[in-house]
Amino acid sequence: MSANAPPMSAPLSSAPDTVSDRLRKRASRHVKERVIEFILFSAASISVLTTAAIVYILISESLTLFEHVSLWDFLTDTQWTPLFDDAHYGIMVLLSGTLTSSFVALAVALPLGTIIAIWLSEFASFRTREFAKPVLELLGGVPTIIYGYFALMVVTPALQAIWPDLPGFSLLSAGLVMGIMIIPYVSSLSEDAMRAVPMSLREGSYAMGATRLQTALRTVVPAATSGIASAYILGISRAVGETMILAVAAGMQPNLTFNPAEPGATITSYIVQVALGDLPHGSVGYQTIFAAGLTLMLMTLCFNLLGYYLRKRFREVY
Amino acid sequence: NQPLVKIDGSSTVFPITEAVAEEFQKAKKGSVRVTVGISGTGGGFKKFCRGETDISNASRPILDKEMADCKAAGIKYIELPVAFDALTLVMNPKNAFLKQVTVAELKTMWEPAAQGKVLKWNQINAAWPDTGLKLFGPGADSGTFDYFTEAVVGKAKSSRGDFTASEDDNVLVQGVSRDAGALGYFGFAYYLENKDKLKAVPVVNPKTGKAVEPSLEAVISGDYQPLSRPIFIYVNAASVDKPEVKEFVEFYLKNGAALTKEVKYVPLTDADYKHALDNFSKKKTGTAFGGHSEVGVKVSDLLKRDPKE
Amino acid sequence: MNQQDLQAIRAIITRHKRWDMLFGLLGLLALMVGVLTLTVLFADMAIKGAARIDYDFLTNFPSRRAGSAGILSAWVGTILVMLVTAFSAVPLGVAAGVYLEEYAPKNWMTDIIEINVTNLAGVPSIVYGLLALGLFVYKFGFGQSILSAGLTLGLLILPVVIVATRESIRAIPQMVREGAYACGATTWQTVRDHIVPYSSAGILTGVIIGMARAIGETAPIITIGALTFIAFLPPAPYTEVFPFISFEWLTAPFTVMPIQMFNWTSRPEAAFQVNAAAAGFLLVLMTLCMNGAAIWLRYRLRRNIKW
Amino acid sequence: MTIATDVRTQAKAEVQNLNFHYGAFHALKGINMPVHEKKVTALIGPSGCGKSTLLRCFNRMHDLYPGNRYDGKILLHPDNTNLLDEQVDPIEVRMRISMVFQKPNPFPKSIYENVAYGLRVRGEKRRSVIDERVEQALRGAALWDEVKHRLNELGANLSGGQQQRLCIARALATDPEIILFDEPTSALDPIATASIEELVTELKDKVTILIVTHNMQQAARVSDYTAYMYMGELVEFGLTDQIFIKPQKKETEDYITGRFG
Amino acid sequence: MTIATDVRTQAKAEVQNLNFHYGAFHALKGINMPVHEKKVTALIGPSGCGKSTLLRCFNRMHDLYPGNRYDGKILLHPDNTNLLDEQVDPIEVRMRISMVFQKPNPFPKSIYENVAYGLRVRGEKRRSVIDERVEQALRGAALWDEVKHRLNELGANLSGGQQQRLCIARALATDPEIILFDEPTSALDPIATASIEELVTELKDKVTILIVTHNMQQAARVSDYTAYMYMGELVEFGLTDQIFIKPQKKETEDYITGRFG
Ligand SMILES: Nc1ncnc2c1ncn2[C@@H]1O[C@H](COP(=O)(O)OP(=O)(O)OP(=O)(O)O)[C@@H](O)[C@H]1O
Ligand SMILES: Nc1ncnc2c1ncn2[C@@H]1O[C@H](COP(=O)(O)OP(=O)(O)OP(=O)(O)O)[C@@H](O)[C@H]1O
Ligand SMILES: [Mg+2]
Ligand SMILES: [Mg+2]
Ligand SMILES: O=P([O-])([O-])[O-]
Repeated sequence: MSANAPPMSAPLSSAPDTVSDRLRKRASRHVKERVIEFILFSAASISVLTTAAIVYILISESLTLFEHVSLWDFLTDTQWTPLFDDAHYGIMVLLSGTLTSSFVALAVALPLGTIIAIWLSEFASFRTREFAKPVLELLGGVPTIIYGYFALMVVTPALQAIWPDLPGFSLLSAGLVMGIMIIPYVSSLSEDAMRAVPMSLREGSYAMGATRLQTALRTVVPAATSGIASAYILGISRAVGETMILAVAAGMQPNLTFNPAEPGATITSYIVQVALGDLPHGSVGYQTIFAAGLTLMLMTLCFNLLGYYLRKRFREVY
Repeated sequence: NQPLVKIDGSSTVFPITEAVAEEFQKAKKGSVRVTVGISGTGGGFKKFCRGETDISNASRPILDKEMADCKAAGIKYIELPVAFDALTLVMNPKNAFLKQVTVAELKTMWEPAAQGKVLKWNQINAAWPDTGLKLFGPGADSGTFDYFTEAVVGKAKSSRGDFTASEDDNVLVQGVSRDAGALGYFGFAYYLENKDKLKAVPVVNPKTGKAVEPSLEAVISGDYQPLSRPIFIYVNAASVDKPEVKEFVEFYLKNGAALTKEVKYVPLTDADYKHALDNFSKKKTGTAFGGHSEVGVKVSDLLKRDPKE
Repeated sequence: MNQQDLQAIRAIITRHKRWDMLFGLLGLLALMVGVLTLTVLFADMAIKGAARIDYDFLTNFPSRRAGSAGILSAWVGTILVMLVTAFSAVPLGVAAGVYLEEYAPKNWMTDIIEINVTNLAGVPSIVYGLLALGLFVYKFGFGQSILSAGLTLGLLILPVVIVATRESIRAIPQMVREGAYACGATTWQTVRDHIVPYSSAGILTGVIIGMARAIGETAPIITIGALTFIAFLPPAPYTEVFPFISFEWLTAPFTVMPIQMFNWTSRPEAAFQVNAAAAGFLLVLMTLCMNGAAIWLRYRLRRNIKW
Repeated sequence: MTIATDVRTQAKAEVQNLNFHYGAFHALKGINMPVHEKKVTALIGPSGCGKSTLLRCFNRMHDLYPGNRYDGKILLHPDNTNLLDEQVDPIEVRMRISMVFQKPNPFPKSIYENVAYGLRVRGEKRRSVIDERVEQALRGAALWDEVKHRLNELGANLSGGQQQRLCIARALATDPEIILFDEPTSALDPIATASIEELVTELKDKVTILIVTHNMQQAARVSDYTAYMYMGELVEFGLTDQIFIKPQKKETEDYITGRFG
Repeated sequence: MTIATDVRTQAKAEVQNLNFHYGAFHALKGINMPVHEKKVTALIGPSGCGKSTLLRCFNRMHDLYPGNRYDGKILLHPDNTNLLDEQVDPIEVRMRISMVFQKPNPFPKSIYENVAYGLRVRGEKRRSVIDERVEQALRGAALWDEVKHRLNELGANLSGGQQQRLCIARALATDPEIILFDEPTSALDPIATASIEELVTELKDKVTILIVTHNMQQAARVSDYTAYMYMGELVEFGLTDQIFIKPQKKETEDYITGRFG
């Protein structure tokens, strides 16, 4: 605006927004805006730095381990006894425990979570939903150590009553409890995704004479696929990363097995075991927890990238 | 700024040191603060040798590597035995056949070669039945595990891997009490508290050939061998110049007997405590061991040895 | 439509409605699995631990005697750690969320940040423990302090806060934004005067839910090596003399509720198990209250904002 | 409302003394009007007057939301079923009366599956029957030639006008007795609008049509009968030509000549 | 477009050869037209023809979204600033040109703060100045008497028509040179619509007004000049009376007489 522009109106001459004044402000305003944007950007970058730091720490500590242990052994050995005199470093053993317990947990959490999500979003009344959802979310808020003892003291004996051969520690009972803990992660997110399906699609389906279940299964669920997939991925991440329940109830026995009725050790329970224990920092045994952590991180990273890809690929087209 | 005594290390020694810390802080009316961490004997020494802590709890003597670390950092230490820990072998109360066990039998059960092979009781002793053997023990990263393997298999950390390992001894109690074919080991205190759920297995003393059940008396008299061991605190010699640390250690050794019993560990003899106090006031630095643990030593002998750094 | 067709249609409808009924029951059943577990869990702890909860339990330090042991240092520690967690995660998370929603251009950089945030939300908490051990405890030399623990949990809930911030910002109608810009506001003025105030309810809810999760975390705290007997309180945050405010407590040793509980559960005496149940009960009660507060806030504040 | 009585004999449906409440809000007030068989009836009136509300009574769409209350009757001939009767299953009503919405809302499925949806919902499984009915419906919606080679593509990939015709095909596929249109062209561009209007005119040979529009020109172009509503009441009903050329009420005239609204 | 040149001297703003692209979509094609000072100019045309797009060029609203491209000029007189120039700060443009949206969008703040917002953004802190300007703006928007005793209530508690007048007050408070209205009454009931129309007519004594409407009757009632747009092009511009009585182009006539659209 040129400097000789007429004042806009009488009372304005006292106001700060005369033309030249505005121009002056503009320069400083832009500096301020830039600085603020930079600060906010830095905050956003912290999340990237965190990942970088995690990866750096895990890799650098693991690298020292791999000076002693060949990567081949790490991947193929069928025993995991890094702290023993006769040390073996077969991550497969921990991986099998992790996968088996996660499988049990997901076999509980995914179907139940999905059914609950459909029920809450399509069948329950508004009041029921508003009440049931937070109550369910509490399941995810209970400290997991409490679940661990619940699995050991309540669930295992209950299972043994039905099935006397079940050992006192098993991936099964830890997995079952873990599954219940994960339900709200699956159901809440899936329900959100289903809620987000526009009412117009539902109306379209009902207008064709569909029942609730038909509308839910034929229209709402397919339309919410990508959201449901994210919920599943988060559920999987939680299952793979869960620690205390397994440390308490699964038996901490490095055991290359895919049988849930056996005791087993998982990557996470191994890490917390060592962290609780007696190992000198910097020892080979100590570095194994970072290698185990790295394996875990890579696993969850794969799941999350898969989830990201799925979301991009199947982004809801309403 | 309130004076602070920093202690870290063994989970085995923790209950005793905790009790002492509690009483000491009460006696000092809160003018001194004491922290007692649990990061295991090894973790404790790591911090100790970096000068981060004043006192380290240890359920085994300091090892060569740790001695070298301390030396490199210029840390001198006073080694003080404070109590006994009796590793107790336990079985399910339903187990009727197991009357005693020898070290050789234990070795057959626990040695690495047994992994995946020795799965029935009768594979160890033909007199025992053909039922499944389920083993329970502390995690492979604990001092208790180290000592047990050394005493039984003959080499520290040498063990089969297919047993249920837990850092949490209550988890082991649960395991053994639920499985008729179970055998496990852990600290004496856990056995005393769970006598209703578990039975102790008498262990044959290799020197006398007699089966001995774990008890206060048997440990103090030295009959319960080889599974009883002394446990220690290591005091940073430089920290002794701090009055609160000096006072704390003296308090520890003077009240050790009563407090140890209260937390269900086995105390040393009064003479041994006196001797330890004496060593402390003379600032005898170094270890009476050669950088490795020994099975079956007497505390009174230890205290007489000339410590080396 | 003739009668015959009508009959056929009615038959189909009856058949389909049966499935509807069945699924209705199935859903209720599934929900009950969750709700009943929660009830049993809670009741179990309440029955075991309730007798132990009294004034002394809250004001005593831990002790080797189960009967006189209390959780004073634990709950004070928990509150202080949560303070650090909140003060680290909230500004960072909100700033990051605002950046991603209101500033970020669509390019590979923001794509990376975006993937990264979702990924971080799925990283197991124990891995955060490993990070904190390497970074805060050793690299930065914070030791096993309130600061280390608070920052660890802060990082842990950072993705939760970011996601909550973004969600509630997205719920602000575009027309409010356009209204502000049309008044001549800059991006920052729009953010400061509108975006943040209007999304604060959602952000707060997210923060509380994140904190409710952090408050019960055991594994990462154990991993940084903070399993400790503490029978004293950290230094007070204020001083008699200038500048009246002290940050010494940040570097103080500490214990927190789940750690105290974990410590007790691994004791031989049965009486400690009762203490553990009591502490667990209080801990769940705390998370319950936080979740309850979140729900209430969500409800209350949502009602106050009308678009 | 003399006309209404005159033509009762040819009526496909008849609204009798209909009142409707959204919770406490009285949205429709004593509506009486016929819907003539195989004719197009247009509902016009200013925004918020209750056009959509009335339309959605015909397929009990309001049942989906809590707190809504019907009062009165909508009789469907020839069997004289009262659509609003609590005894009558809304699903049955919706199977007999199809609807096309304001914004095209194809399901996120293939074109084929979109049209087949109603048949599948009815439990039809025979592929040949479905194939035939899908083609028939798409032809009826004047879409067949444009999509016959891409039946497996997503419905959302079509243009707005094509999507709306897809929705019409979907509604046609189940041979409804009445089709309801709620401002079917208001989200479309003029060209697409013209094609839909043409389609509606063609469809009335086969099916009874009720259409809501805010565009008076549109009403004039496509409908045979027009109902003018205002504030939840039916002000005037009659032959479209008559309503547009010499409305009987002052309000109707004001609205149609643009003096108001 | 002879009229455009004739009146250039009285023009407050002038659109010169304006093209606008939403990414790859060419939404405005070579628009030329004046905006007369202290007059109401209406933009009419069928849905999707680019009315809103053109209006939003005047306050650079499109800058908020990525991928949009301006081409050509909008000159603002008397200083001849090209609003679309990259050198010109969009914030400066928006400080000179206010906008009122289709759906009333008061901020979820008090009535007072809603009106004061523009001043606060400009850094005004003096309470007395703000008080005075808020009252003046609310009077200008014919809302003062209704709200003077409840200035601290939430803006959202007002009725739809009041809310829209509040948004007008917000736009007025900063003494803009032009006010843009984008279908300001399409979300309102007839009574509120009438009051807004009246207000627009009054406001033109003080400020230049550009208004988009889909309602031709409204355009006829409130505007002095009318621009008829179709498919991104300006078909005809002229005095409203002239456009409505004898449009020069066949398309315009078809649209206005309802034969199309
Ligand atoms: N779900 C609802 N709850 C309460 N009131 C409603 C609801 N839906 C509509 N209304 C009200 O009912 C009245 C009639 O609404 P309806 O949607 O039928 O109007 P319409 O004539 O279709 O208008 P338009 O041309 O804007 O679509 C309006 O005043 C509206 O505010
Ligand atoms: N963000 C966008 N991206 C791409 N195309 C757009 C966008 N916004 C609008 N369009 C397209 O630009 C054209 C003009 O849109 P505009 O909103 O200006 O129409 P309008 O005349 O205001 O119509 P209406 O009366 O429906 O508001 C339309 O074809 C529309 O589809
Ligand atoms: Mg409508
Ligand atoms: Mg528009
Ligand atoms: O903690 P430990 O006593 O097993 O070293």
